Amino acid sequence: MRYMTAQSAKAAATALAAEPGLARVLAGGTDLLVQMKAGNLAVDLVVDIKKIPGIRDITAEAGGFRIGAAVANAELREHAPVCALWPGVAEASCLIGSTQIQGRCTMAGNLCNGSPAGDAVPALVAAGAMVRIESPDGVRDVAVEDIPVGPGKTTLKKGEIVTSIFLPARPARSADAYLRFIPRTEMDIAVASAAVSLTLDAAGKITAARVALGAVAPKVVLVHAAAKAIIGTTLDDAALAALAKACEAACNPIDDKRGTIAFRTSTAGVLARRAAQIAYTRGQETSKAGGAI
Amino acid sequence: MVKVKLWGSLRHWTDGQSVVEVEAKTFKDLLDRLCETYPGLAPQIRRGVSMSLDGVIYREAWFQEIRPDSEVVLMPFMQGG
Amino acid sequence: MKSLHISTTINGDPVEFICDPDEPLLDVLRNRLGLTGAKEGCGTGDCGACSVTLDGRLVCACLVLGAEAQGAEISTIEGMALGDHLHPLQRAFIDGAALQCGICTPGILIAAKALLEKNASPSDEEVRYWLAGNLCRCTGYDKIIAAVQVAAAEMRSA
Amino acid sequence: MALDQPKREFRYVGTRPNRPDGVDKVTGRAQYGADMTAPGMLTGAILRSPHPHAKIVSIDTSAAAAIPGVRAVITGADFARPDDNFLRDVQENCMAREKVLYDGHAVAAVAATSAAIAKAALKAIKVTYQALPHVTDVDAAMKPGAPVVQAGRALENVPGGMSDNVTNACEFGHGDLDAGFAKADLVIDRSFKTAATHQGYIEPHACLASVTADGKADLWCCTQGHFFVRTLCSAIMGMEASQLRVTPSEIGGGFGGKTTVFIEPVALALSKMAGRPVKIVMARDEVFRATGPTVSSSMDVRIGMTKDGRITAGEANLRYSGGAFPCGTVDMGAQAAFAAYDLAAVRTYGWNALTNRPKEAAYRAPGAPQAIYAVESVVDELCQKLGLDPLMVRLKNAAKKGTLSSYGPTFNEIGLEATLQAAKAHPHYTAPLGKNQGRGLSCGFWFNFGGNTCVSLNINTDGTVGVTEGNPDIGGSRASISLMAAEELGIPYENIRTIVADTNSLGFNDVTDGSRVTFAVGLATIKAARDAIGKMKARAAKFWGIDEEAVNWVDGAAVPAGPNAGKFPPLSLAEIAAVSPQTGGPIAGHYEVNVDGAGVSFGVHLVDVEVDPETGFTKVLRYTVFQDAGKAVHPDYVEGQMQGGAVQGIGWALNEEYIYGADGRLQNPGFLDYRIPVASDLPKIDTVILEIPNPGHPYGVRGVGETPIVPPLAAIANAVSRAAGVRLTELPMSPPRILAALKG
Repeated sequence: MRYMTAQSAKAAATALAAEPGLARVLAGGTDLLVQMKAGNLAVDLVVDIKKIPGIRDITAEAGGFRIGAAVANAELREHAPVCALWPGVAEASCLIGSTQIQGRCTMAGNLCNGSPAGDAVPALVAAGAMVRIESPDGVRDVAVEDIPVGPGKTTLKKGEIVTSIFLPARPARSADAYLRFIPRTEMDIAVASAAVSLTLDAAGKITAARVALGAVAPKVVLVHAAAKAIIGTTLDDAALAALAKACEAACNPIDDKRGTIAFRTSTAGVLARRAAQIAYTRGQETSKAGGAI
Repeated sequence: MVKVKLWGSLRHWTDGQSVVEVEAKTFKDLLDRLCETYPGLAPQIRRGVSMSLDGVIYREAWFQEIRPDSEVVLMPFMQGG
Repeated sequence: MKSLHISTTINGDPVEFICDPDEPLLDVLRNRLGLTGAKEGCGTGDCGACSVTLDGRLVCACLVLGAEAQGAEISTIEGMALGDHLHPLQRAFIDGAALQCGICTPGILIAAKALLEKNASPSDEEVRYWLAGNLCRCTGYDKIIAAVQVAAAEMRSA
Repeated sequence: MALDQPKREFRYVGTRPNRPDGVDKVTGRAQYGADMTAPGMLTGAILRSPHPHAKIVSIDTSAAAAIPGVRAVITGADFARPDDNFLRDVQENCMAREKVLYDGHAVAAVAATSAAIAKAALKAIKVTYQALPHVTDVDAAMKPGAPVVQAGRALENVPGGMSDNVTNACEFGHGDLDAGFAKADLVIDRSFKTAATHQGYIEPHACLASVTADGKADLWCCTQGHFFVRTLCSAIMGMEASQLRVTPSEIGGGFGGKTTVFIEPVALALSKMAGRPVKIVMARDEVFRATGPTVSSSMDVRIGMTKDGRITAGEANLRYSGGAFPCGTVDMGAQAAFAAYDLAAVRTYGWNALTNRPKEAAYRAPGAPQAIYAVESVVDELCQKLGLDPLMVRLKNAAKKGTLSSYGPTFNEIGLEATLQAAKAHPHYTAPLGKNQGRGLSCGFWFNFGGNTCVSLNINTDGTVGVTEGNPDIGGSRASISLMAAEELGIPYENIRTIVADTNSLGFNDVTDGSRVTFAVGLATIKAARDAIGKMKARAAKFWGIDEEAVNWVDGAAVPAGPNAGKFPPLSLAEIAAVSPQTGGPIAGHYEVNVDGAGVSFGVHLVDVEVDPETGFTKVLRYTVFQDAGKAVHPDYVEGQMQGGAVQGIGWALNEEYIYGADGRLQNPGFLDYRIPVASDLPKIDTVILEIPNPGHPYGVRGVGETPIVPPLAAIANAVSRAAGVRLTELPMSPPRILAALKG
């Protein structure tokens, strides 16, 4: 195996594209090193992107924030404006692994890992986040939900690297929330998860919503029917029940050591309901506080 | 004579008796007499048995004296973690 | 596999070493530098016994490549006491019997120190969540949480 | 053994001084198994079977041996086959011969100049397997026609006509069951299952072996018992015990799992072949796949009770599997199952069946947690259905002095009633509960042992004392032993240093197990101190020119026994020690004994939980442990045992399990999916120590280490069942299982 430190995104992408063997990007390394240790990956080239200028920065952009691909989640958690604007994304990112893992892991890595159970991904999908991808050919922006394909698989092509994730601006009275189910209180992979992002009008009616589920299908799913079930409502009991039902219907999970099909399906509905309530309350609070930041 | 209480699965080799009487002054005597009188008990005794003597468990103490009125109970050899 | 030559700083001391490109920092510390205070309990970031700080961030040394130490500042348990003067956390752990076998102790001390540097007055719950990545199988965590609080109080009043 | 009235007034025992190994352990200086190195050391690595059950057709190691840097390659054929069944099982578990018996079973090993080369060499070993049908479930293994793991291993106590996998059977109890059940107003008959769990010590097994050309060997390893390691390794390697010196490292947890060998004979064999020191350190997945989990179990329990809460009869059928090798743990479970009760009619039957799982290793009170979980669950359900207070029912039926125990003997002084009374009086028992919350209670029991023990106590000329003992310190025992020496000698704790010596320095010491160390090593230390005191008194007598009998030992000094003995100022230990060269030479005390008289120990645990009715998630809200310690020598470490044991039990109850796929492979060999409790899962674990002296120890000490893991399984199960409104009968009570039960 060779290890290289890239000084620019272009250099990283070029090296990755040129490598005839198996090449991997190293950002936080919290998945990559585990897989290497397990002998699952015989990697020929590791490209460390952390030295690329700007890739560890969080920058304000068009009312939203651009999060560099190598920003560790612990750094994200300490960035108050991001946490205020997208609390659900922040809380999802902060759930990945332990404090030690937080010091290294990145949202971009969580996404590129391709796991349907990655905590950051449902929240990013619900947020409508955009991913910036660079390759020797140039730069393109893609919606987060278009990156994962299935377990361990993404639409990223050889020589393409994610350089940042963009969290957009949002209207007043908007908020998001993320919940996952794990058997312990920490240190587990999500058995099921749900992210809800929504916007309220002055009367407390939901005017826009996005609902995404994790660990209940081969990839994170954006559940349009679930959003539809709550848009136009004040999140009353009927809306919540319809939301849970729509989420259950969108599940296509597996039975494995972490959970059963029945458990995952039922829990996804419960979590979506609870996340929606949290997001709704947050939306009302931002309204009281005088709108979004 | 000492009355020795056996655990259930040993009854198979003592004609169904759960209490047997042997002449023994020590733990070693007891084991020897049991093996002689009930040869079917020998494999278990070779693997190891403990003896409860008036409520105190002895694991290997051959020379432990037994009084005729003592409560003597045979138990499997104790192991722990 | 071509070895790499790395220059780094460990516990304030300049250190140079060679390592394989795929060699975890933990192996470098333990096998090449004789710093065996960081322990390998799992090698996969699940137990926290190899906790060190890298440029001030708490990390698992098993999930960092030795190569990444180039130009970085690393702190390990061996650097926690100043000479024969134990850190308040170290003293609190001894005084409060916060260890039994002690294999998780170096990692927990490093993690707790990182916590108290960020939050001088954590609640018990905050300590428990911060340390969730540091497995201890002996103590049931009770005396560990108490010892961290004792040290925190002492450090606040210092 | 003379049973003196235990001492009850103490000066040092019962205080909480700092442990002697504390600074080493908080500064990273303490050396554990993997921290040892030797000049010219090679790295050993082990190839493990991916099959749960297969015939080894051939092993071709030639390609591996040809790799530059590879210095030794061995397989099962490199070990002589021991005649003794027990030894043969230990050896075959370290390295397979004709068959592999579980996923992870070792088949070959290499020693190489680097870890990377060793890894490459393992890949180059070609093993041809012929897969065989496998069985991992205990009930399936007991069915006629099940795949046979090993044939011909049944003991003489197994009735004919059972599956070849059944290796032993046992029966305990007394009284007329039918008559007892006939007297009951309610009889409940339930079946239970418990998963195999792992001890989960954070330190993987590690050892460093050095065999020289003249046949001498040194072995450094993390173990609970280096003398037993020497016994096993010297027998397996065909060495004389005197030629093999075993030195224990600091040990990073064991809980029973480090009472045998896994890698030590392999390292010795590799070192012998390579002519260089060889270190083997297990990876975490190897620890899970190839070292000791507990038995898995399937159990039926039937108990009858009258309307006023008297238990009229109890019966249990226990089916345990200790993995691929015969295992007697079910004997212990069958004896312990009903130990907390005073019963007129009780019967327990036990069976052990072979399965394609790793060989069981002891884990804190082996066999007891499972059986007592089942019994205590049924008792709780009877209380619920009869509308009775579960604590009052336990008190009403509690075993006490004079009770004919369920396993045969009549109890002496035991602390169960006092422990239950303490629980009853505690505010926890009457604290209000909220919605979806439940309170669980369970009793627990363990026998505790003594065993072979040898201690030396050296009086230094400066008046300090070195205690040399032979049991690895797994949770602060060096501090407790120093305290007992201080108490007996009458000198400060700080003047004593206790060390754990290698196998050449002392006579045989049994393993650190059976909650024996503070009890047995403490007893031997007290007696060794008395031996030294006798010698110091003799020196004083000579100094004063009086009879030895006329000298007493008071507060760390020799004093004349009375006015008739003469009028001399006291001679302190330091004063006697200072002139010891002039008065006859060094002074040391010794004691060697196979200790009996360990007092049994009872505990009662109380727990409150809240169950999320929508997800089945259980949160432990409050936990209190009540336990009889006889005498708490160092209360911090007694509390630590109680808290640590309780939390291991909580893990067992809620989330820990060995999960096997249909392919017979272990699916969760790591801390990610083998879920031991993390700090944020838990509330504070409160402890109440009772001290009902054990007449078998000079200070009344009882072992405390094992009992605390026994009650949590049922305590949590009872709390969850009450919170959820549905009885859970399978461990772990993972959220999917609870949710499924809630949904009926």
